[in-house]
Amino acid sequence: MSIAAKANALWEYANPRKFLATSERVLPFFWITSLACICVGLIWGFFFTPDDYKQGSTVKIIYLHVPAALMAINCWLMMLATSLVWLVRRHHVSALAARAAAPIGIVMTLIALLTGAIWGQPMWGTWWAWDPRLTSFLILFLFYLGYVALWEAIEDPDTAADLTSVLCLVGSVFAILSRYAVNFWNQGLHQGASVMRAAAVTGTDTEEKVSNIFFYPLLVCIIGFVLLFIALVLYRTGTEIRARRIKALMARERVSG
Amino acid sequence: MIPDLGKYADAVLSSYAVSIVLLVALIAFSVMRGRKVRKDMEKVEQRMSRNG
Amino acid sequence: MIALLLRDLKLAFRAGGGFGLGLAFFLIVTVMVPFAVGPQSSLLSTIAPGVLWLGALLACLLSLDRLLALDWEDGSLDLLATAPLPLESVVTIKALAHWLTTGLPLVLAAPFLGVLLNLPVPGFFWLVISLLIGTPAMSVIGTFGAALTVGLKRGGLLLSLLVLPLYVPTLIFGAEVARRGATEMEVQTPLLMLAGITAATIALLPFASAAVLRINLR
Amino acid sequence: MTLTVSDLSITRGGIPVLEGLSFQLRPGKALILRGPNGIGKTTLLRTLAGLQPPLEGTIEGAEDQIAYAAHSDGLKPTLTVTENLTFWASVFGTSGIQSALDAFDLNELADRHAGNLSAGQKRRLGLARMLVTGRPIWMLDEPTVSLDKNAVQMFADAVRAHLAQGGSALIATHIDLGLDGEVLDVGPNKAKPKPIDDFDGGFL
Repeated sequence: MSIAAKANALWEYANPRKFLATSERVLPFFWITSLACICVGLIWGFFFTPDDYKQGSTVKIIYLHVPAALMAINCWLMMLATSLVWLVRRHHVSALAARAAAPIGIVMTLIALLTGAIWGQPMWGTWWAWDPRLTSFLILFLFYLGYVALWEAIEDPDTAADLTSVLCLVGSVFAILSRYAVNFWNQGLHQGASVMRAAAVTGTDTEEKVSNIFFYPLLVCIIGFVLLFIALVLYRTGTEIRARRIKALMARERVSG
Repeated sequence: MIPDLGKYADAVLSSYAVSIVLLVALIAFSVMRGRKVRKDMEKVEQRMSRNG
Repeated sequence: MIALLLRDLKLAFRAGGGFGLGLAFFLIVTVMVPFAVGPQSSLLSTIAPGVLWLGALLACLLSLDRLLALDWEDGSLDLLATAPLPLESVVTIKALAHWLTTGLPLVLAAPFLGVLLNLPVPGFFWLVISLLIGTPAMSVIGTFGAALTVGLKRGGLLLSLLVLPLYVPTLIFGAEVARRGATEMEVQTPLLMLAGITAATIALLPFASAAVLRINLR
Repeated sequence: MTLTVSDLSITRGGIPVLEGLSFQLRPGKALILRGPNGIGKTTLLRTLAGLQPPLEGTIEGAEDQIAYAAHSDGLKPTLTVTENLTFWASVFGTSGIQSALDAFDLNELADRHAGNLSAGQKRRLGLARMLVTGRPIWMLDEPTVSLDKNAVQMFADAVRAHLAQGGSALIATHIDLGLDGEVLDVGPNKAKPKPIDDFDGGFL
């Protein structure tokens, strides 16, 4: 199959019926693998990794903190992408996927913030510090809240999809601006995002690395969170599609009845 | 069973508890709403097909 | 276009137009601060730039829900949208009128309120400059929020929830300029960032506001 | 300028409400829209005015020709009659509100605040606003609501004067105004729902 044909085939899933049928088929796989990965990763990390010489046993928190933080940001990126698809191609499934993803993003942001605070208490000696990274996540959390509130407030589903999509675009720009602003405003305590850095993986960066022994279970956890995110988005998008169909059917009943 | 977490046991255990509770709540809430909406849709569809 | 601006200004200044409400709110918030944190002048002078910036921001926010809602209710927006005037200009003019009736008075009042809060002498100049540069961005961003929520019955609270996160960069850089100015530190970097954000929002955001307004008028 | 609508379908809140609508509106004529509440008369007017996109079909001759008035009259109570009219005249780039003041007998009220006018006077001002836009096609949505018998007569006269000058009007109303033109009963053009097992149709 040529690339163009493949791309065309991808758009087929914008058909709600096809989306529902396909997601129903693949969902069990995602549920099972995601839960398996998270269980394996967390048990491995919790029971079978040593304590860090500096952070002690609190290092075990990264198996939750880092994947949740990654998903919190990637969830917003996914919403941005699906919002663009909705604005350009008018596929309802795309807009509904963005709506379905937002609460997942809220929970992920909340996990990242809470585990961060719990970790910060013994490490920095305070529950909360106005560190740029923490502050950015707090701002991201506010953006999520506004986005969800706007969806809830508007009755007409197409108008809601349009307005939230524009808000998502504008919000993304301002979220990035806020990130820079916050960085400038306070240089911060938080260590750099060392996990994904090549130096950390190869172990050459001795200063801020997450060494291999912690990295592999963390990787399993990240994969698990990604799979869980996919499963939740597919499942919740299905729910949104059905809710939207109920609304359309009821409206039609009113018009004809 | 539980490894020695030293003086940070509270921090580690509470962050695991908080995260797992939040994740389970998210999944449970999603599934509950999903089931309900699915049932509602079937009801509405049946009513529509009966009434033409 | 000038006609629209003049009409909005006239409406604001006539009875019931709401001009001065933001100013009064700014005054009251500033007066309440010492009651909340205590009257020590050293503490007050430290927090003065931030408090004044926050007060100005909230006063700005207060008047946003009237920005488009009145024209929406009486159907003026429908006729404006079918007029030869592009909707992008309409929202820009609306933002300008909001700035002239709310933002500019706040800028002019800020130094007097600075006296109440013991703002250090070198801070006055930079407070006015930072507000002068920052408040237009607040009006433009606020217009976007007002356009988003214009058709909603309980839009007021939602409007704040949507607009406040968008105010974060402006607040951070603006208050930073005022704070650094008050302590006689270098202000160039945050000032440039503040000016950049204001310029970019004025140039780009009206397109988003107009698009959103069109969707809401459907 | 003739407004030609062919095979128009329109939606409200994503649901098709009217289908296969075709008509013409010639200069000097009025077209009265009639039909039960909620059938989509307002949606039709808004679509013709270009405020929302049609689902299917074409609209010709509407571009920059239409002055649309919703249920509300778009007047600012704290501005005077003259100020209200001058504003709309300059927004639409027309000059001189004197003819509008003359046409609707508003000269004596010119300096009164719009908020102090009676309902009938307000309605006349609302129509004068239509006139200063300089647009030939008026679209009026339930313009006689809250008007007494006399005021309705005055309103009908005003529209008649507009028609006599080569303008046209599309009016959604329930009462007979005795205008020169046709009545379009939109009831028969009501959209029929698509079969419900057509999943995507339910999304449109």
